[in-house]
Amino acid sequence: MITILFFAKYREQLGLGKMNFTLDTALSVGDLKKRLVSDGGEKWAEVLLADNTLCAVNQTIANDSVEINDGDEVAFYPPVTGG
Amino acid sequence: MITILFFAKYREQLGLGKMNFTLDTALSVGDLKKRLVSDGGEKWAEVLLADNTLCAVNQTIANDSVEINDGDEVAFYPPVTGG
Amino acid sequence: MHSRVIVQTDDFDVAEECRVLANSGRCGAVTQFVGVMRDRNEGDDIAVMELEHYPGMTERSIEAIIERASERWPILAATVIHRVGSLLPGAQIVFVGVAAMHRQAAFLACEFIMDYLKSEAPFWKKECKADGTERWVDARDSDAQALNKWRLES
Amino acid sequence: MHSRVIVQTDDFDVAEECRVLANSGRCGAVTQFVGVMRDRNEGDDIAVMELEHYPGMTERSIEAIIERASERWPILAATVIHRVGSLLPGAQIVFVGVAAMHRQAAFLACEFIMDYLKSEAPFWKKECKADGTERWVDARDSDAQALNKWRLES
Repeated sequence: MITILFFAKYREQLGLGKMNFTLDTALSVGDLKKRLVSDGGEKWAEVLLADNTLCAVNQTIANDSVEINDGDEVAFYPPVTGG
Repeated sequence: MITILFFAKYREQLGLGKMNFTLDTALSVGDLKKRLVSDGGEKWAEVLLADNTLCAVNQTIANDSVEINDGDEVAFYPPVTGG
Repeated sequence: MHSRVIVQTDDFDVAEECRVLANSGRCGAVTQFVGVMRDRNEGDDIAVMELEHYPGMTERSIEAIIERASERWPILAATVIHRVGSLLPGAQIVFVGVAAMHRQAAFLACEFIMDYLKSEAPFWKKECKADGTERWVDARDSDAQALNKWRLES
Repeated sequence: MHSRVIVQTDDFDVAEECRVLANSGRCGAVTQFVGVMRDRNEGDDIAVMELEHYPGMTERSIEAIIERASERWPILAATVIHRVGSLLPGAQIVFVGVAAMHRQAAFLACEFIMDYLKSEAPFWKKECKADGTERWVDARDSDAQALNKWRLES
């Protein structure tokens, strides 16, 4: 099982800040996005397939090819605007 | 009459922070230095003729050619070291 | 090199942070940046700003930025404090302070940390306009461009 | 553009100065530099530092430096406080604070003012070493060189 987090605008768009997801097989970040979009539909595609969506695996920025392992924390978030 | 000020190391070297000087004729900064050195001797030459001695006339940096007028405030000081 | 990274809802005391930094051994220069909430953005009056962050990753990413700064310039200590939650116009949002023996390292490291914090640290701002509507603040191209000066020099 | 230039023997409160600067209309960024007295210089332990200035001209020259900074960058306010008299190691010597809408102007103007203050404002430091001997501090080449970056850009 992995934990998936959504922040800021994405949290509001999906109405969801945190979810658990059971890994039945090894997945890359790109694979995970496709799975979530195929399960969730249009609203999820808007969030996960946007050009500027960022992903972190275990709190480190990750691109689509990064492998996800059981127990990982995966986060999706829009470009940051702190400071 | 003009007022002449000396600061920091120069004040200590001359043992003098402030003096009055009567202008009998128009003088440039360079002329004034020569007059003070001819009146005061070696110790004054060391202060006034050093390469890095700075001069201000009425609180504005002045080179040797600047004209001094009656009532002016003239200051001689070493390179600054504030901050 | 000593670093402190804090994310909190409370305000911070710039004088106290300055004292801590100035006490770093052999410190001769402290440079500090404070980001302040403005009451207008993109032509609108802003009543409140909500700041959200990613607990854990935020602190890690700022620590990593400070570490990179300390590899480029001889700094003695760095402190970053970033507020989250609801902020009103005029509020202090972020503090970046750097102590060094000499001023140039302190200036460059402080600006470097602030520039990378803007582009990498996971914080997000939502503005509540005076008319009651809300909007998430968009990332600015100028913040991405601010990083170019550090790349060219390296 | 609002400027404040103060020469005083008393210490200053960085938090209070930051508050004043942050209150400048539309301020989004405050950059502050604090110079701190170090307990060693050129290999010697320093017990006390005496700071002398040229009353009147000091304030005028700093005002002129701030004016030049405000012609180069869009700044809202600048404060310079410089202490004189006897200072002990660890003491705050000088404060330069700049408020601007955006951070880059605040950083550049703050560093510019500090660099020119070092080279132009009539202050002089005398160090009293731990062994009781005194010496006037010499001007440093690195401070003169620090001005080059501003000349090249103009």
